[in-house]
Amino acid sequence: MIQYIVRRVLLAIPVILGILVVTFLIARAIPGDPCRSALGERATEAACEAFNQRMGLDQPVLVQLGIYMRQILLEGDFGSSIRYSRPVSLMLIERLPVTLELGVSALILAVMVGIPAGILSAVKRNSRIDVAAMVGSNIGVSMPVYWLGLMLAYVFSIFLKDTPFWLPPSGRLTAGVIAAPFYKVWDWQLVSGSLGAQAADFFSNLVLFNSFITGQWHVFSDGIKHLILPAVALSTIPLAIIARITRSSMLDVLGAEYVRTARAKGLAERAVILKHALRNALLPIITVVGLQTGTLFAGAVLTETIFSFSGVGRALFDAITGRDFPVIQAFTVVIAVGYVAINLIVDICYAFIDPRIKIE
Amino acid sequence: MSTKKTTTQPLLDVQNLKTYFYTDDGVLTAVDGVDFQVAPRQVFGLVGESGCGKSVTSLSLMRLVDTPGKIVDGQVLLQGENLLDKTPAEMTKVRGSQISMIFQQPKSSLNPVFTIGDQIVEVFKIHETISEKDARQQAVELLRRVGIPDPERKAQAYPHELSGGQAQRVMIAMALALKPRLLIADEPTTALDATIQAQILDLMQDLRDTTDTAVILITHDLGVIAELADRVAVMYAGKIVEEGDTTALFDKPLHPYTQGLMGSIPVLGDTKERLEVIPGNVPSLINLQPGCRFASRCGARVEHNLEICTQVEPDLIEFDAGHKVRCWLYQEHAGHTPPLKAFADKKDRK
Amino acid sequence: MAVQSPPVASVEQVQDYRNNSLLFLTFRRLFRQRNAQVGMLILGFLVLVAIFAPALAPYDPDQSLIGVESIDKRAGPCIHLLGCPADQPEHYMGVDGNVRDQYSRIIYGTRVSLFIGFSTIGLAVIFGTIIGAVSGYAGGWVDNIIMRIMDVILAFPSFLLAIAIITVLGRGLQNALYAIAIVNVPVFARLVRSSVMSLKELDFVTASRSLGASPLRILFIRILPNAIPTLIVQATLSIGGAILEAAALSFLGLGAQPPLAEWGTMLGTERNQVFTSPHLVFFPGIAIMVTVLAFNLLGDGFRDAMDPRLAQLAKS
Amino acid sequence: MSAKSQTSPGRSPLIEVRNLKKYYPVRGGLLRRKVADVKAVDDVSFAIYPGETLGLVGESGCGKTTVSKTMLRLEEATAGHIFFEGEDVLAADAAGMKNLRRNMQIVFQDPYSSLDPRLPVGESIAEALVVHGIGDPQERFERVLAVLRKVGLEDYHATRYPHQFSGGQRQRIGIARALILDPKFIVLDEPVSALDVSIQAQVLNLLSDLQQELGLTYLFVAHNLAVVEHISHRVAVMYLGRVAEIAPRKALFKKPLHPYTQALMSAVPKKHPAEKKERILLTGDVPSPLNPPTGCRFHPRCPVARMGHCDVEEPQLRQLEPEHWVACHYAEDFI
Amino acid sequence: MKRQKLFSALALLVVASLLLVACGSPAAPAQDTSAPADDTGAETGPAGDFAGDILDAGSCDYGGKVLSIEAVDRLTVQFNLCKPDPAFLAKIAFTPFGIQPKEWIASTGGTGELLERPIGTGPYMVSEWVRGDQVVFTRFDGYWGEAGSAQTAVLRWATEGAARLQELQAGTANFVTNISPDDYATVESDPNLVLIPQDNPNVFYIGFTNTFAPWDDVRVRQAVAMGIDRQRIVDNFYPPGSEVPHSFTPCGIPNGCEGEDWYEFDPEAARALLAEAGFPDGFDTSIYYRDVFRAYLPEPPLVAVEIQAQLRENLGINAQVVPMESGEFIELATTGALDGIHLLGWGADYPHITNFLDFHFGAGNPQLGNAHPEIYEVLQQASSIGDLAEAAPLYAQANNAIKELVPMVPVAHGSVAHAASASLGGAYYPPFGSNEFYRMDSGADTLVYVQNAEPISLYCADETDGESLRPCQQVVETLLDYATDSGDTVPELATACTPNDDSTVWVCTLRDGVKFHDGSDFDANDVVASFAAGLDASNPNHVGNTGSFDYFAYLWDALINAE
Repeated sequence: MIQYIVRRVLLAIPVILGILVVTFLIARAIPGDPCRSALGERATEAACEAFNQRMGLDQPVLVQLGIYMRQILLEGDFGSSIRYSRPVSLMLIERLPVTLELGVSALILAVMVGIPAGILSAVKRNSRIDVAAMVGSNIGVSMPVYWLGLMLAYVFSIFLKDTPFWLPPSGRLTAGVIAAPFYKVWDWQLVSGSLGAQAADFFSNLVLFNSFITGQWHVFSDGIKHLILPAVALSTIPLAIIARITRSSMLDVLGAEYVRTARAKGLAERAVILKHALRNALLPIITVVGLQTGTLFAGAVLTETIFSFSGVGRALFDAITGRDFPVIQAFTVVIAVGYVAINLIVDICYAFIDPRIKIE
Repeated sequence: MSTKKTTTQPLLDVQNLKTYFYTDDGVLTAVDGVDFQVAPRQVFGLVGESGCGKSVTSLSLMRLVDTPGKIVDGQVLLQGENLLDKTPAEMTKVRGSQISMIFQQPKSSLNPVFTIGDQIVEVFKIHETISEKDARQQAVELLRRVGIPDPERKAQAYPHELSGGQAQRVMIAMALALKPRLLIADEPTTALDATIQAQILDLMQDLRDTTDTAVILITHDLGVIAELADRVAVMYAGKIVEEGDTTALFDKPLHPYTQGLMGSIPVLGDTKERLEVIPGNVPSLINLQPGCRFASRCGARVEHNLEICTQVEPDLIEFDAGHKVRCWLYQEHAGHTPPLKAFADKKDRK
Repeated sequence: MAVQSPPVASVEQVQDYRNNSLLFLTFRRLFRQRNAQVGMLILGFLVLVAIFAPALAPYDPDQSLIGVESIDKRAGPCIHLLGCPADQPEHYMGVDGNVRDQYSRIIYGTRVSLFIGFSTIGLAVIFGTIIGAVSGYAGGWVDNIIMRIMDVILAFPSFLLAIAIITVLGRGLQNALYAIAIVNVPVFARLVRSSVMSLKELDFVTASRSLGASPLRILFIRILPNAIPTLIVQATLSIGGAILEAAALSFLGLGAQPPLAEWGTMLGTERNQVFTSPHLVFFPGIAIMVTVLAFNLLGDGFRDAMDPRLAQLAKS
Repeated sequence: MSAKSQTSPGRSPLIEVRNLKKYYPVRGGLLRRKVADVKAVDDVSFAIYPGETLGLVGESGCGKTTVSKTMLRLEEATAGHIFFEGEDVLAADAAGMKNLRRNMQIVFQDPYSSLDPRLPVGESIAEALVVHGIGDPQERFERVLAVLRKVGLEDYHATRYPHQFSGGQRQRIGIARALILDPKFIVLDEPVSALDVSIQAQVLNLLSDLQQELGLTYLFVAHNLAVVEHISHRVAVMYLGRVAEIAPRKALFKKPLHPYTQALMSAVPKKHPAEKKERILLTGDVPSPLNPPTGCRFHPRCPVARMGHCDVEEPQLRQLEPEHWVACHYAEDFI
Repeated sequence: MKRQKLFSALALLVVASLLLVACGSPAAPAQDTSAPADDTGAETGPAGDFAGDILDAGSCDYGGKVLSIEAVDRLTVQFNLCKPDPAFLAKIAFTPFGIQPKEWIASTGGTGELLERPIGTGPYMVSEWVRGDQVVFTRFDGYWGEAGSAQTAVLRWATEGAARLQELQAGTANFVTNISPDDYATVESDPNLVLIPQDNPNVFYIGFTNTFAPWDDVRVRQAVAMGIDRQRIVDNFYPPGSEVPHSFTPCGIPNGCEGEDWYEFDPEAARALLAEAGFPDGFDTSIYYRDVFRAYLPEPPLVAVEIQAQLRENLGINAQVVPMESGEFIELATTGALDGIHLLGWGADYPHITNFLDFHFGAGNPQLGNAHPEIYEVLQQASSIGDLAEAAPLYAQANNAIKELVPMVPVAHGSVAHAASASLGGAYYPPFGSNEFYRMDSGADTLVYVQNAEPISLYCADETDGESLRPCQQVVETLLDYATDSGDTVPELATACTPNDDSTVWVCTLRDGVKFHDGSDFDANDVVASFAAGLDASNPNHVGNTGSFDYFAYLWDALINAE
């Protein structure tokens, strides 16, 4: 088991290096002078020279790649945004928590609804429930996220205006609603700029988490209200896909011989499904859940744009339209590495669910 | 071999069982009116080639037929109670405690994500109020009984860590855990290697002699029947074509199909230049022709020029005491005397 | 090959020959699938719409109606049958901000979307097949290197990678097509590779080898054609995804550029108007959804039709 | 002992296998390095004479299928020689191999996966002719029809697809494909084990007929002793990658000299309920070829094994009776 | 080896955090205004002790307008100009020339906290900038003037006009900027909302860079001028009150529309000209624009497509529409790097014609390609004439030359309106600059203001976009301010600025007793330091966000000590 996990982790390393190489190549491939695209068109010759030297642009490509990797891997230095003249790492501390909350709630929604729907569908195969669920999920995967977002915003903020169902169409919190960071509430003394302070900032930027642990309930409920529409929009595609894979995986497993054995033992149908079948069906499901985090990241770009959420997706989009290359590069690396990490976790989960993995 | 006469009420009485599969291409009559009785403690063999409906029959008894299959008619009386009338909840109480089942592929019949100990313990837990500890102890005891070496440790093993033979022993242990009245063994040795098959057959023989459980033994291998069964029914294309005590049937096979089957199998130590052959193929069970289902492949029909075979389906009639056959050769019908000679020719085979 | 001129072939036998190929049977099953029926119906409809767009569209999709009709920009749908006053010009889906007939633009958009779907996945299938076949058949270090590269590409959420590629290539429909094709290549490469690797072990391929057939012959004549069904399934499903991705890129302004009647662009340029002129957002979204749905249903249908398990179920 | 001595004087074998080994690397550890070998076939030698059928029998995992695949170079051998009419198959170059393949063919176990599902069977059969550039389309088609008739099928079957045939018919097609190049030698790899008994008989009879008619030489690989006994002239029994016993059919089945062969034969179920049968029950399972037992590979399960000898010294094949070879230290006890 | 690196990285981290702590401490907004006043002794002593700073260009050779800025005494600043500037007062009222404490500027080195947390003398101070979400202001209780009514003011942003309106309708905002033309009717018909028109002179134009073919041919440019139906664009894409330009400068600006009227729409004549120039069948080109709502161009994509359609229909010119990111577009457009036509506009910074003509058609601006001496020579001559009537004939001449040479095509003078909830007391919008939060009363503790986009940075000396200038204006004050209803200037940090006879020397008297948000006192040296950081390229604090300090460079003609 340990060996399996270590091996999985080791296997992820070349992929992460590959990600760095790809982002490096993309940055190199962007037409134009790298200095000017990093420092802006009006950068002076001297500034460019200094920049080139610092980035090692006067050296062979391989050396440059090495420098780039060293900066990210060893120094955690992602460079600075051109547009905002701020370190990208600072932007990550601000932006990532927003996307995390959005993504995690969407994922929870997708899993909590998708898996039961899929199970129900598989168990009641060809029933009306099944047909409805599958038609629904087919429509779900075919729907443009941003369109759904716009429609939801229209329905819940305009159509249902003046009803209890009204939901805000944009923003993370209502204007003026600000949560005091937990470390201020608890009066922690943090050395500003230190790793601890950065971590504290990161966690206090998780609006729901921060307001929950400090009991700022008006902020919490406001945050939830603002989160509902984007999370629902974002969860649609993963939900539909999870429901479908759950159904087909359950159908596979329900046809398996050990399920027949379980039934032959006299196990009640509910136990057959929830204990014997589901545990086995879970393998493809968690794979898909892992893969769907990619959809979530991508969907976040669109959803955050629609709902004026200041997460990484929105920032990435702004950076792309603004050709803010250090931000594009850094955010892409972070998202891709996060994606790899999630799929690594999925792989490791396998080992806990499926005993056959251990002897691999 | 002790032939137990079924004078008392049978343990299991199957009447006119029909299980059809509703496929895209039409209705497949997998089991089409099967009747048989199993006495207590009896080993009842059900033999036939693949697709003849023997496995579907066994699943029908357990009411475990999957869609698109459906039991459309008949009765399955277990000690007089019709299982087909029970609610699904009642049926789960019967399964595992009164009737249990083992399958052809022992390794894939065990759930890969639970230890075998857990899977046996589960049987106790479903049907009895029993402490975890007692159940575990009993499970280990069962494993020892079916010949698993070092059962305490093996109880912690996962199915993939077992060999096929061991897995089948586990399946047997699980099936016998609650001392059911009836065990359905669906091709229990087919997937196993020869030497392992011998071990399992030996185990089953031992169990037959030491428990009160009746067995329905489903197989395509006449040798397995010869080893274990008290009584045997031969199935062809969804119907029982011949049924009798095992010795009687092996001594004196009546149906041309049974005769052909026996002649087509090479027998160890009994070499002959050519094997007897049943020409043609098993008919499709969708869109069946009228008449006897074996008619198209039946040499005797040609030999005796029986036209009725292709028009009317014969009934299963008792030819000898306890020896039934479904064939026009043995039945009287309009203007025809059954050519008994056909069977007399084969009488001496052994 | 020999049987192309069978001396014994009667008309019925030739019929028999054609009507019983696996492909034919698959299609027959496909036509019986409810999903596939709906999918094909919609797709057929969309193809007809795309072909006959000029005949179906009442207006030039790019023509501004300013000065042609007296109508406000972003005017809502007006259908005379549904009670819209007869003196107002009829626009089934209203007009957009540039006073163009949205119905006509949606109709012409069908062409764009179908083209996007087929061309991107076409490219991805071609390159993915070549890469996957080489990788799967060669095995060893070649396979290893190719698959590690594919792993890295797959390590990026595909839409983000597409965006990143566009930042290199620049905006525009054509570049968006390339980007989507590139991110789809690994999907097909992996699929073909695994098909090749499993088919390679099948007896009929071994039989070919035992006859002394050359590796290339085995790859191209024995293995790849048998990988086609899974490819078709994946390609059909991917087309839906590609259309969706392309529309999303256009929505963000990275794909198709005005005045091209592309649904994502239409949605993107008018998305601010969702609260005031919802029809401008509603209809393009529906159009995208229906098109993607058609491909997804068809893909599902293909998969079920080719699923050996279901085929077996029908047999025994 | 040299394998050469297993050939009978006076007859020259059509095909001879000498000291054949096939090891599969086992990778493990973090770096997937090779850590061990699965010795699927470990020093196997035998000969097959023209016109005869050699039965190769054993339980799953004993290496019998690997032997057959290696003989046709569908798998590359790790070591050893295979002589076909004196030419070393394993040393042949591409052109030489292509030539050899005309004379060596194979029929597979699974009739469902052995035909390209996309092609009408006529094309599948004709492929061999195309590959070897024999004839024009018309000629080829006629040869296909001829060979179809030979295996008991009709002309019109040529234009049908595999899925339209039953298992027995497909196996006939598989045989037709093997026959179309007029080979001298055919490997039959479990050709009937996937078939129903009534169909099995048809195919076995067909194989016998073809052998007589065409003078074919067979290697018949199977796990079913009765079938092997029925069709073979001589029989080799394999256990864990090695030949345990090899002898003419009658000798072997009348008086098996290896305890494993004896157990295998006694494991066959009765043919009649009344038959009394004393069964030699082997304990335990077949060990893994990854880590075979020391000495005689059979010794942990062997009823006559003597510790200190059998678990140390590996027995070699010895000829105890004419043409009856056995690899057991105590085989004399059974004579 | 690896360990060493790790250690050095850690050490760096620690040092960096210590530094940050050290620098960061004064950043904490010092709420108590009773901080000891003698923390900067030099400034608080009697006038005689005051050491006045000076920003001195040395000579006027560098081409700019400013010769020197001098702190004469604690409350007097003197501006010495190289040439008379009739717009001087209007210029120093402009937000980029806001005053921050000298010590604060020096301590930040022109970067870091300065960009996030400006310290001014204004009625509100920045309490937190939640990136991507909002800027929160707290009332500055030590403000010298009339304090705002809301304790907290929140600035948010939404790119979509509809989304902004939505916030207002939902009651989550008190004031929103830039109503979409389509929404005027909605706002007017809603009793809970009021429309707040802004009377800001502006112009939207189609620009050509005449260094690229075929725009180097004046006939092509004239053809476009005649081939675009401007009336149609204004009618369909602009809100009521917008006008088709008579000339580049709106008529509301004195001397703005002297001279001839612009070309009539005449597609046939246009095609003839185009044919004459060698393009009977048109040609291929691109239309570059940025998708940013501006008063002069409320719906850029629609207008871009409309122009595309008109070019195709009226002239046979096949143009590709290319939307660009705002910053990139401005950069490429203003440096004259765009080969096609670009859609850009101009809103008046201050009510003077030079703000329109000199900026665009001056000799040094590369945006429209090579400048035309026929235009800029006249403009130079006019710009030093203080008297309006005297300058009028020159501006007529300039406008006629512009019409003749068509460096660009003026398309519209846009009307723009904002909206507020009806309950917002004192809702207004001045013609120049932004409205100030403290003048409006939401009736609650919080005032929420929604604008188009997020500020880029809050150091406005180095910013140009209105979205950054607006928050700056709440925090940092200038010497003068614009009136709430006209282009006139009113006293702010200076009680008066008086010129000498030839308007080359301006002496400003500063308001006494003004305190910065950090509690320090405002004096003349702060003025000099704030100007120096922006105007002097060699100043160590001349860094900012981009470092280009555009308004310093454009409004004062050039930066001192620029390379």
